Amino acid sequence: MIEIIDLNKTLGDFRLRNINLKIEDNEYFVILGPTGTGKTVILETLAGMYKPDTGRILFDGKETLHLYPEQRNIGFVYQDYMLFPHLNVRENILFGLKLRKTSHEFMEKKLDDILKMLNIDHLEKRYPATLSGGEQQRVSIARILVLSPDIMLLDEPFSALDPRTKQEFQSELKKLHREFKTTTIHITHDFNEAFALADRICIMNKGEIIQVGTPDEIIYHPVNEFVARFIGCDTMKNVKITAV
Amino acid sequence: MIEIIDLNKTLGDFRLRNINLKIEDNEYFVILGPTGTGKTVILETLAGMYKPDTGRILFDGKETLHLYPEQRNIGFVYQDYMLFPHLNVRENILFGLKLRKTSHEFMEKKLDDILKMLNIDHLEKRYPATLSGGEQQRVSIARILVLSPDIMLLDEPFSALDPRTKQEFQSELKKLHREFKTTTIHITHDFNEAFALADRICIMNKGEIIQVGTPDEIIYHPVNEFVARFIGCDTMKNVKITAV
Amino acid sequence: GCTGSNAADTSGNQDSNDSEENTALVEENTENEAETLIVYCGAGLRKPMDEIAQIYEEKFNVKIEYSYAGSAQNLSQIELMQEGDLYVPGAYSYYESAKEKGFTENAQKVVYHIPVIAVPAGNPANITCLADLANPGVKVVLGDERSAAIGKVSQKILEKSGILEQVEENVVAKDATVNEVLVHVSMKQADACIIWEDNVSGVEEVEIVEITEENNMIKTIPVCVLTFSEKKDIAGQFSDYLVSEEGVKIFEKHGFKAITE
Amino acid sequence: MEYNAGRKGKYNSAFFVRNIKRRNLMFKTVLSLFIVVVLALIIAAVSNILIRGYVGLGESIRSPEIIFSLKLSLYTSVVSTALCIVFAVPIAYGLVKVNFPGKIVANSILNLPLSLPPVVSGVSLLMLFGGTEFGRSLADLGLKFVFDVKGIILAQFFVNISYMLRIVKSTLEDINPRLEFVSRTLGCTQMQSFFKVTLPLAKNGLIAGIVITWARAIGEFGAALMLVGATRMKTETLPVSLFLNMSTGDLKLAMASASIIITVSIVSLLIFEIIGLKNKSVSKIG
Amino acid sequence: MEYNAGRKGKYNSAFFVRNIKRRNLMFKTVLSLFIVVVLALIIAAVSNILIRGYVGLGESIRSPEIIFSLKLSLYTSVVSTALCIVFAVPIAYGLVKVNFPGKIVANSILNLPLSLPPVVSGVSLLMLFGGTEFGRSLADLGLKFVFDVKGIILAQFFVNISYMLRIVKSTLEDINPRLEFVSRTLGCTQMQSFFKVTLPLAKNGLIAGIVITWARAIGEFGAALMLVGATRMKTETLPVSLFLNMSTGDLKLAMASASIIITVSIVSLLIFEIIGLKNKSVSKIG
Ligand SMILES: Nc1ncnc2c1ncn2[C@@H]1O[C@H](COP(=O)(O)OP(=O)(O)OP(=O)(O)O)[C@@H](O)[C@H]1O
Ligand SMILES: Nc1ncnc2c1ncn2[C@@H]1O[C@H](COP(=O)(O)OP(=O)(O)OP(=O)(O)O)[C@@H](O)[C@H]1O
Ligand code: MOO
Ligand SMILES: [Mg+2]
Ligand SMILES: [Mg+2]
Repeated sequence: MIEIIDLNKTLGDFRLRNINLKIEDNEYFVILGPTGTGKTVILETLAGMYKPDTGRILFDGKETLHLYPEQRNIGFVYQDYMLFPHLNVRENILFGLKLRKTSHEFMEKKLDDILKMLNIDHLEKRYPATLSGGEQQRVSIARILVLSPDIMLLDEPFSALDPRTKQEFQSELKKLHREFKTTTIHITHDFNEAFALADRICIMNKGEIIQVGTPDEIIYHPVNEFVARFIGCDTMKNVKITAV
Repeated sequence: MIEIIDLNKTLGDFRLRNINLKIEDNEYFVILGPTGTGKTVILETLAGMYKPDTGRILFDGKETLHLYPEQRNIGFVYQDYMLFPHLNVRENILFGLKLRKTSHEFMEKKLDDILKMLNIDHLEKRYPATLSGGEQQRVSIARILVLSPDIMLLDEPFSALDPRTKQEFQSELKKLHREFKTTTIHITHDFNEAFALADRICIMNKGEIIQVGTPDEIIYHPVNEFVARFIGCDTMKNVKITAV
Repeated sequence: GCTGSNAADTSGNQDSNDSEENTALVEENTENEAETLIVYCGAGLRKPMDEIAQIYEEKFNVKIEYSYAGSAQNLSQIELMQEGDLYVPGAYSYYESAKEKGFTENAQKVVYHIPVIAVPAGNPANITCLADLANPGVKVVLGDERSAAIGKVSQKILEKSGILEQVEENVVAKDATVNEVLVHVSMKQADACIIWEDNVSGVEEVEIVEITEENNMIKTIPVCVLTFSEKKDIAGQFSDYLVSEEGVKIFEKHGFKAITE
Repeated sequence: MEYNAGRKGKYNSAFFVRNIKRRNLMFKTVLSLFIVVVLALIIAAVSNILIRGYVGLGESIRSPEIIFSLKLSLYTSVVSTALCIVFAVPIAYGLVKVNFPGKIVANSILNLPLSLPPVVSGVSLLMLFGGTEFGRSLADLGLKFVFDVKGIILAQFFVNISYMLRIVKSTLEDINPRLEFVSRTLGCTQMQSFFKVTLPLAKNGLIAGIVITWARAIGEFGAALMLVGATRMKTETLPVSLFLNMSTGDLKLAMASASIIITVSIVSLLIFEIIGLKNKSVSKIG
Repeated sequence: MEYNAGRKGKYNSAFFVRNIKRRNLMFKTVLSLFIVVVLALIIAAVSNILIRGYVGLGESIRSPEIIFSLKLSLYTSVVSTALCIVFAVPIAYGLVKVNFPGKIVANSILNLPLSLPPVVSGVSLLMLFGGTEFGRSLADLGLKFVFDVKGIILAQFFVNISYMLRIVKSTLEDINPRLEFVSRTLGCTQMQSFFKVTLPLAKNGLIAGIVITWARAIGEFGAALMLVGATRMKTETLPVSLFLNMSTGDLKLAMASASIIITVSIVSLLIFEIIGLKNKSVSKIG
């Protein structure tokens, strides 16, 4: 379980304000919000990039303040991929596994599965600088999937994919989640995606949490006008269909 | 008018094959296609980053082979923003105008308008490294809008924006296009976006053009199964509604 | 122990001398525009030469520009440049090399350059004469015999006394110029060395142990006008001044010995 | 499929956590150790000079000779550093961005002065500008390097240009070419793009290059000595005066000059450091 | 609103096009000019040495003294360069990534040896390791630097460490800290992240640093001369032997040694250049 208690973090003019969140084990948690509201900052704080100014973050009840990023067993997919430019696709994906002293066969098997699942087996020897946006994004996802981390932090993981590919991966991800129940926090702008995947959704605005609830709660009982307007756009009609 | 005639370009294993396109003045032209099909490569070739292996590119009937990028009067919005990290938002946006010796008042006025239109007036003094994904994307759009180029090349210009903001900008862009009739080539993964904006749509796959036509033609007369399947996903139902 | 060895060999002690002393008074240069002389000069002679240049310019309105370097390095410079007016190296033998290469025709003798033994203050190895350098366990630094004038002289002196081999065994290092020799001894890295007497003037960290006249090989500092010089008369006047009583006095002030024959 | 390698808690076990803590701590300790060792070495070595030098400093700093050489050193080092920038930056750009036949060879030749001992550089310049027809014609045109202050600048330039070049080159290689391309679509000519994008992005490397070049120029004397001699109050830079004092056995005076050089460079390097930091705080993430 | 500044065709007018063409051409011409000038200067200067040197080369290359000094030079320069890497890399990392009080001062001190003339560095090392209790105790422990080959390495290290540091530092500053962070979320300790991400990304800067350091080490003699003397067949590196020959006035022999140094460094720099290019073609865009 992830508990965020009274978290405050100031970065320049921006401030995350009084964030309180409880994310259950195995939950698929989606964060929605306009651009620049602090979604990425929350994930980075969870992962250990920033120290909170005040407030606490607990993983399974344990204080994380003094845990290094590598002790949190988190998988992070960055909005802009952040592949290692000096490593090819294969090396990028195996980066984490190699640190974990797994057997060679296991590693190869896993790599193979993931490459196939994400349709990037032909890119194995390529370097990130030569990949298209969507290709980079898939490598970035593969890099954490091979590790089966305790917690997955996905920052707009499908933004560079075309709808077909996106849908494929969404269902794949859903399947994986059902199977392994990895706690997942997923940032997206795509309502379809949010409502298709989420156990619960969190709506943020200007550094604050506005509402947390199941997709149905959000749709049928928005707490205020902002939420209603934010999700109440044209796509909504469509959303209701897909979400239920 | 932009004419692309028998264009071929090989990059590593990838190859753009026999691209033939004619884009009319004032047209809003959208390119759709799975990830890694060469959409970005086409734009970069048009802008003068790559020399074609064979084939010609004509702007208004004039050969462009020997035109430098700065002679093509093109505005390019990159998928991953490519803001100048050493300049703040204001300097990034004014970069092109300053080269053009416009009057100070004109520049300030224009900057103001654009900042307001894109909702980034509070970011004027910030540096790209501190901006969120969506904020960077908007600065990148602003940087070319102030120039009113002959041709706008937009590579997934709204991918990092939330749907509300995206929709706002779509209609804003449409309005601008109606007013100034800038020839625009726009890459997107979002069918809504494509069908909302496009005069014509081009569907690509694996380095080749599969079909070019008006949104209606594409929807009702897909030339082959690939096109049908590619656009025939769930969102289609929705698309028809918005597009017409 | 110390024993006076070979009998004095006067011709060997000093560099051969084939020019007459010329002490004729130099006439004042009356032109307004100062003439300039380029003088290649052994770096070890800097103090007296700088002082002389200052006085000379005031008196005769002739500017002296030095190119200080090791005497042999000067020779390379002369060879490459093929210009300049005078050459004042640290030992007479350099004049001979210069003459051989056709850079000059004759020289005047200025002052003696006298090799001495130098030991760190307090004389830790208790060196009292040349032969003590051969005592077992004494740490000796010498100049390199190829590059430093002092190196060549030391070798000859030791050879003449017949202790070269024993001393070589005591040598902890050879140095490229006399500077390093001095620094090494003044920092107590060695018990003794052979350097020029004038090197030691004003240095508190070292003491002098004189080499007896019969063991020593006293060198002479020459001044010679270069064949490329386009102002041979003015150059000659400066050369004359150096060997004049006035010039020699300045050298003496800085620890050099006047020619005494 | 076995996606459950390393399931929950496995890497979070107490042992694992403690182990990582220890290793990160060790890493920091090792870092500090390295810094302390080298700092101590430099401080110990340099303070020896300062202690001896400051005795004679008061006296020597007032002597017109030292003041002259200090000025000359500052003047020549600043001019030669500026020249190095002016040449190294476009050359580095050309070597990185433009392909031409013989580039590898050109590259190695441009690196050559790196490994030449300064005296040799001096001799070779002397041969070129003193002993050849070419040098004499230049001198007739007023470009006299031998025995002239211009020669000091030339010597410093020759000895330093390769450093500047190497450093700037390695920095330019790390700049994303797409950023330059974007600037060109915005209307920059190649040159404008170079000045407005490439150069500012190479700032860190440029600063490093300037610091190194300038500091070397302040300390250089082997090459200049050969080319221009060491005339009192004319071509006597600080290190030359130091060298001369050294060869007259005047260690104290030499250490005084050395102390001045050290002081000058500490002060300038500090200023550079502070300027560098200021620039950084503007353009980097907190 | 006036969005029509610079509407269609305005910047595409024939004049504008020709103007840009001319300016880009000019830019390329200026670039080439700069390269040609410096190349010519270096080639002219160095070939003077080679022409004189190759006459005596055949003879001198066979002399045991030259062979000895060649070997000694290669040995000491490689060892000291390796030491510089070992120290400079972690120190640079510490200076860039870790904040500690007094960092600016530490930085300036670490830059100090840059501007010390080599002779002064040599004297200060001599004072430290020869003249102090500390040096004597080290010598008793077998770490004798004065008059010893170890001293050559020490001198080269002291004279070069700041170069390496500056260059590596400026490279590290340009690396995106988020990449390191990502590697840590993937399980790297700070040290692993350093070795697996930071260091490989700093490759260009490291190569520049190694080339500069090694080339300098091959050419250095001023500091070593002070610390270890110039004893034949014992502490005689190539540049020392060159200096000795030079001061014998034996220009021919000196130029022969210089030619050997030049040849050795041309060859090694070429090899470096080729290795560098190979690495690049793998990891950069075509
Ligand atoms: N280092 C920093 N200094 C100043 N402001 C910062 C810094 N980092 C982030 N910010 C600001 O914090 C706000 C939140 O940023 P964040 O990246 O979390 O947005 P986001 O919700 O992820 O938006 P998007 O959907 O556009 O990615 C933004 O306004 C951003 O400009
Ligand atoms: N320099 C290069 N070397 C080798 N392959 C390259 C290079 N540049 C691009 N490619 C390949 O060309 C193909 C097309 O790339 P492009 O970036 O145009 O894709 P895209 O259609 O824009 O995809 P996306 O929607 O994911 O951005 C990709 O498979 C990519 O890996
Ligand atoms: O000036 Mo000298 O040649 O070192 O005696
Ligand atoms: Mg974000
Ligand atoms: Mg793309």
